[in-house]
Amino acid sequence: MKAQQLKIALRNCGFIDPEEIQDYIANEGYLALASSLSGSRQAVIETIKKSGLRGRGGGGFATGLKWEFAAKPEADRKFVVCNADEGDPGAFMDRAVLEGDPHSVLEAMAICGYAIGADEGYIYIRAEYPLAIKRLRIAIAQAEEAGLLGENILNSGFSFKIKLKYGAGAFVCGEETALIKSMEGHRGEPVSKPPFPATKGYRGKPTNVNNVETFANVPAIINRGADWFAAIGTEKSKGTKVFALAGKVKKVGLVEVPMGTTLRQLIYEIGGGILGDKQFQAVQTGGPSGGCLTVKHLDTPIDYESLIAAGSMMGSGGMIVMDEDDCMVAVAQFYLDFTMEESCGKCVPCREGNKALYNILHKITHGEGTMADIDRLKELAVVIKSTSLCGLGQTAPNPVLSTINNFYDDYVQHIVDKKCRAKRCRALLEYRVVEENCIGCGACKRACPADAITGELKQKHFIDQEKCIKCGACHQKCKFNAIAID
Amino acid sequence: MTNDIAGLTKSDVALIIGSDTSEAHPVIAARLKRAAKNGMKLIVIDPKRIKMADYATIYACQRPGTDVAVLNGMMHLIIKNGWEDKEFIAERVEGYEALKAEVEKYTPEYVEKISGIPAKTLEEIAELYGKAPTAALYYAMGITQHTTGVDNVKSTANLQMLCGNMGKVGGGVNPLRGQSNVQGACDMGGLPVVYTAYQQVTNAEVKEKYEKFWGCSLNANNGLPMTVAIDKAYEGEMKAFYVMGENPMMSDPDLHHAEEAFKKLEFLVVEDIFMTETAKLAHVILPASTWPEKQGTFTNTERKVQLLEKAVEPPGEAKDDWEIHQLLANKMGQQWAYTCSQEIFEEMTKCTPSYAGMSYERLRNGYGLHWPCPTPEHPGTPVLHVGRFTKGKGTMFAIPFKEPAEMPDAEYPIYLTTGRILQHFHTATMTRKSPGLCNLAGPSVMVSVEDAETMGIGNSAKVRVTTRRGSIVTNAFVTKRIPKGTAYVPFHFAEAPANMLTNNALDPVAKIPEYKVCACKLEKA
Amino acid sequence: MLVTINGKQYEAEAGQTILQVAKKHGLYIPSLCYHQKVGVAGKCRACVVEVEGMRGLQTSCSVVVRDGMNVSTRSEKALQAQKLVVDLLLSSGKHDCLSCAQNGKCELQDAAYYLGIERPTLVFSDLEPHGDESSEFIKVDHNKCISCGRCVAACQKTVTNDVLDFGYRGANTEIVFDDGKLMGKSTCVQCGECVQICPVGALTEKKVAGQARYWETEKVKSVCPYCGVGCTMEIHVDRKLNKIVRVNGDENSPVNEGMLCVKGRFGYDFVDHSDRLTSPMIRNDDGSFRKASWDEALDLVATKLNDIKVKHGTDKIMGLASAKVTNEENYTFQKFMRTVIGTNNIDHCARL
Amino acid sequence: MDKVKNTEELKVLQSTLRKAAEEAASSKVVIKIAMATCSIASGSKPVLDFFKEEMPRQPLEFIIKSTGCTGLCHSEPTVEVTLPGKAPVMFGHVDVKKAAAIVNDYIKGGKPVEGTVEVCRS
Amino acid sequence: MTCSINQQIINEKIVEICSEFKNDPDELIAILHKAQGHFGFLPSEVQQAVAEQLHIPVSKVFGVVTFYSYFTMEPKGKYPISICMGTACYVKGAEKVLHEFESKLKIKNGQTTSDGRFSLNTLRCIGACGLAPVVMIGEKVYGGVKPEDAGKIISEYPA
Repeated sequence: MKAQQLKIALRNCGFIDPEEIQDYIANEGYLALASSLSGSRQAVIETIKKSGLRGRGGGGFATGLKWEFAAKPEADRKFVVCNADEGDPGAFMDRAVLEGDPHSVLEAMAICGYAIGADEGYIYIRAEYPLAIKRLRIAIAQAEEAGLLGENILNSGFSFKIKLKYGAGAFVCGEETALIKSMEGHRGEPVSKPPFPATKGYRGKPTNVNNVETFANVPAIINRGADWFAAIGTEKSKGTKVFALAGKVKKVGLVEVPMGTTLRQLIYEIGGGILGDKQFQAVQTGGPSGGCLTVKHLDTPIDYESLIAAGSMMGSGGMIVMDEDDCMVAVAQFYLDFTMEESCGKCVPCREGNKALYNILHKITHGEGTMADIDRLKELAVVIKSTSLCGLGQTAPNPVLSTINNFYDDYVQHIVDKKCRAKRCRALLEYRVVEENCIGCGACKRACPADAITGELKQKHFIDQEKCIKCGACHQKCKFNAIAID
Repeated sequence: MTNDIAGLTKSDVALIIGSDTSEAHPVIAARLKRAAKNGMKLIVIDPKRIKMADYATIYACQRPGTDVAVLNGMMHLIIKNGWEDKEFIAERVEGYEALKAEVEKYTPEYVEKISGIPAKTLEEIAELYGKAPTAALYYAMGITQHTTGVDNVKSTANLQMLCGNMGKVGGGVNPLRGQSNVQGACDMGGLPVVYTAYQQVTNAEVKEKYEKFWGCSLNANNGLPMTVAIDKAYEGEMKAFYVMGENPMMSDPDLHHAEEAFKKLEFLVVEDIFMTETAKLAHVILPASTWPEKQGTFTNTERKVQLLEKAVEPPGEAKDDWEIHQLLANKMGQQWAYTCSQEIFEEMTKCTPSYAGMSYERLRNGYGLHWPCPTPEHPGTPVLHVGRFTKGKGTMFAIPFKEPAEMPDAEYPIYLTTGRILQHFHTATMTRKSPGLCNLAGPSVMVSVEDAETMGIGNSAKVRVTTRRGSIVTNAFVTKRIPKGTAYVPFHFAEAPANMLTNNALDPVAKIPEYKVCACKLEKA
Repeated sequence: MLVTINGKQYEAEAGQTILQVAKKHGLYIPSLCYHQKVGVAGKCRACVVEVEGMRGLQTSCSVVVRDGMNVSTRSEKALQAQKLVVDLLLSSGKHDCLSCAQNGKCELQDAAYYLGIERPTLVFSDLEPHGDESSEFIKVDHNKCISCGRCVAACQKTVTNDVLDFGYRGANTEIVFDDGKLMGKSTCVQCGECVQICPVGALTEKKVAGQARYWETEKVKSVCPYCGVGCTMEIHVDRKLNKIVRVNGDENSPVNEGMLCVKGRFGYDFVDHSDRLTSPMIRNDDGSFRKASWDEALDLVATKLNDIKVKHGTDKIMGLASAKVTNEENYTFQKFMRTVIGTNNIDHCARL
Repeated sequence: MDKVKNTEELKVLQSTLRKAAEEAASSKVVIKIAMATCSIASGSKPVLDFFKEEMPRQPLEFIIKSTGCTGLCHSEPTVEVTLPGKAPVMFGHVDVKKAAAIVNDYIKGGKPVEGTVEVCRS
Repeated sequence: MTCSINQQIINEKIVEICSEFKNDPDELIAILHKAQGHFGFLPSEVQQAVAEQLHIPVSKVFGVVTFYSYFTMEPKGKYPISICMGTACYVKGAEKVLHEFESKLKIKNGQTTSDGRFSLNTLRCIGACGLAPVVMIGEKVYGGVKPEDAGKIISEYPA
């Protein structure tokens, strides 16, 4: 049977008008809040625990347990925080939910507030999402007007307010302690846990942080029951997961599938296969914290544990498909460039270690690597993972390790043969004149910024490899397919 | 200080009045700022918006010389609202009724008229201070260097007794003393009316004790304070001065007057480390050693005696001051035979009750001892007046507000106030021999943005500051921290000496000059 | 409670961290960001150890000991991690130990030595010189900075001057003064707390360059000669040259907790200034001064004072004691005035 | 919108709204245009404007809604049309020209238009 | 907008913005967003004014401004061009698109053209991966951009 999508978190996305609260209410909206308020706080937590919902932001921590931790301590103030600082390159699930169904998140936050004993909620959202911000603002105003947020909701005695806080472009703020720092107006530097936010979070008070997709699941779970939800998915990973399917796949898009669906089903059945029917090479999951999986992993069921066993991770749901034209060493370098830029700089292994990894990868993609560098990469990666302060550093080397494990030959080729099979590493390319095609028009010679091309008009031209800076200008200019890239 | 430095973070509220703490006492300032960051409430009252104000819960800008009015105003509100410590007043204090009657008329509105502090601000200050479980008060020369210096000091004590802030950790009246061993110099009897540990020279019993201890007969009359002695010298009545490690030709008020006085002396001996402005007038100069060149003790602002060890040899023939005193005494017929400072210390502890329990060994084995430390087992006394005042009951004084001796007028419309800056120390004898410190800060007059505009000057412009006594030209430092109508000149710089300008009007009791207020005019130079 | 470290049992107190217990018993664990004064930062990660029953490596500066805890600071895994972290710091900076003022007192050097790192093994591209010598007394070398954050914490939490913070991020993270100004142009008051607490040679005193190094100086305890706070200090002396090389605040002093101000820390140059008075001087009739022997000068003083005493009376002589000399010297001075001259005319500038 | 005072009121409101939506679906043409960031970036705004301008000219009762992301990034801009009593049909890569075809051929004529997209509903 | 903004105007605006957030230092990032929205960038004068108004060290403000990539201390071009460097865009050739913009505008990533019209920046995934590679100019998003489109896109923005 062909794999099917199953929409829980995305149940309303694309179907209702996000700027009309009536549309949401017509679709069971705020019923879950109403029914939660009529029961005990503990009952809500039990339901979430029983459902088996786990954090969709990447870590996969049991949501119900997290709520229970935050519910426990006595405090004059508590906070519910929605992490909408979606920063994984290649992931846009949260944006889609916030733009398409903002009320589901608001409702879930209120339910969480009730469960843990908080009456204030914050949504920490990327400033780069203006439309999501606009729709959230509208949704909050409408919910307040309808009395579904604010003072004494539905005459239950429970009050809950939600405010927005903006991120300002720091990936590390997806880490909950860094996010809290940022909410407090500081540099988004993580702090070591314990204490956990559940005991000491925003403004030093117990704080529960969940991401957008996690929250979006909550009203559905309350409405349809923990058992319904727990029946979906695998033994340890319940429910569905939203993925942003992107890269070299035919049907790029946002999909939601039951946990346990295989990568192959997702890429070929739902995604329609590889763009241009090229050869599948790799699929990257988990963003910069994840890894690149290969053909042999295609039948891996998508769940938290299986992905980790395969050397990657669930992450927040970015899924980038790569074909034969992608160089996996360069991809590793791309991710390291990202983590290097986005490291907060607080701890040494992440700040300097990822830069060291990047430097070695740079050497390799520029034909200056040695086989010893591969061992060095592995050694560094292991120490960075084991000594970094926060999740960002602890997972940053994953793209390197997974590409070394799964695409070892690519590394060897770059180092030993000084070649890049995918022709993505410019320094390893050789531009050569295809004599039989060259008519001696001189276009390439004029385009060459390094004066590396010689040849008289109407004569065959020649590229001096010593001088060539591999900019590709000649290749672009040539209208006769007379410049080949090796 | 009645309290110790380590305990100063233990207050709920701290009031700084008349102390530019971060400039003059930077390390205490650091601790107060830190405490303020960690939740202690800080109130700053000063004519200048000093750096400490940036860390304050409330800052109030007062007109110079109005401290009594401000403190009376606070007490007025505290009593009116019933925030005073009734139990403390009943058990430990006398003179409360008189104080209460005196402060009656210092309503916030009345105080606003005198001090310029808005009535509402004073109310906020009084409430914060009056309701605090424990509040400490810090002051420096901003309180004492007035013709009402004693009144000001007594008013601070009134306030602290009223609120029951005496004799407990985190409270106290805490004058921040300005020189490394100014406390010790006083403790050692470097004053005209007392022997060591404040034993009165006019007390026959004390005199007898010392005559026996030193084996000689002693003068039964009070001596003269410095400020008076200079006036007498000016009048030709004093004949000789022996000056050790001081530079009155920079630090005295109205320097023209002082110079005349010194020039009239028959004989002037100066014992110092540099050719100071005063040494230049001497008949004989005796070269002394300085701080790292000798062993000895300093007593700091919290009454803690600490030991200095010798680090380097003095230059040339320079000698330790005690050694010079001994040589001279012996030239004059004595048989002093100290071989080291430790022997002197041991002798001193025998006639000085508050130091009696101290020894070099004890000082070396820890970080000093707070006096009083009467016995070798006594741990020292970080906080004074616990349980009872040293003298029994604490006395409150009814103190009416008086204006400073010289007030601005049409001719001299600006308040002039003087003090220190961070990078230099006192008469700058030492700090101006440090090229680095000199590069960091030189002479200047701080003027308000408004007054600078009136004069049409900007930063670093030359400004002439003139009072009835003299005139200096220096660089303008235009700053928002100074209120309109006030100017501030640091007194460290011989080329623009603030004390050419200051008024030598004295407090009638303490004989302290009114360095903090006089009238001047500012002109573009 | 008892804690086992590297197979041996040690006494520990509740609330102590592994690092504190180790330090107390003289066991070395490389650690670069922790300082008793500014507390746990958890930044350098050089102090990682293995703890039985805990997954992965633990930072010993942050893990509080439990009774019976079994810690290994030198397991293969811990050592490998410690070594690589220190290697990263050595590799990513430019630590020219030979000319560094901190040589011999550098905590990075100590760690490298302990771990047997002879030279950095990782390649970071050539670092541009990146320093700041704009401050009067303090030299900043960003290439030696390991971003441990001690100076920042000290500036914000200890001396509370709020000048330093971290700017930028990732590998570009660096300490900044105010809004990225040069140190000398910033509101820095040059108290030097940052210099004293810097574990490496990133913040050093300009004046010590080329002078006797740490291990060559004798450390003498003293008290600051300036204001009345009485900060205790450690004077570093080059005995051979009879010269003060450096002054540090005494970290254990309850008065100043290691802090000093710009004067106390850097204003010692007057001591060996060429203008110091080195011999007694007597004024000539024309107002100039001539050098004299102690004998001659003191004879003159004794004669003059005696004469005036006899001619005008003891109370015509005034003595000025000093707030800048020791208790002992003030004592002998007032004793001199009272017993030898016979007057109570003694005062000093306490009021001035 | 008035304040919903209690759970009962919410439930009543819910069924009212649902009924209204069902009635509308059985009697009106419902047009949903995806208006998420990527839809807008692919050009959905002029398509929305076109429908808003064009539909009132038709002798039909209709509702136009803008929605969030349909997840069909590969086919944006997308437009979903539900004719009374019929299953919804999703059109992909809709530009103004194709929108005109949808109005003329599908909505008015009931004839299929090229370029529909399969949609998952749950 | 020029670099030299009158200090008084800055102070007034900052006082207004900060008081909107009750001078709460917790709201520093929101305040900086607003200030950048108003002034276009966050020069030293703005940071000083914010620090003063919130009673926090200016080093703290600077630390925050330089930490977050959204904040800039340099004025941006009239038409700020942002090239998405998210993974999806990267694998679909965003680097080449960037190079083409660089060579067409004769500036490097992070710079502004001398006439102040265009500035060029990369950013990390704007969540429009379905359209990769993506280029944003102001609020307008261009999807499926090929290197050869650069010239045409630039020409949409006249002087």
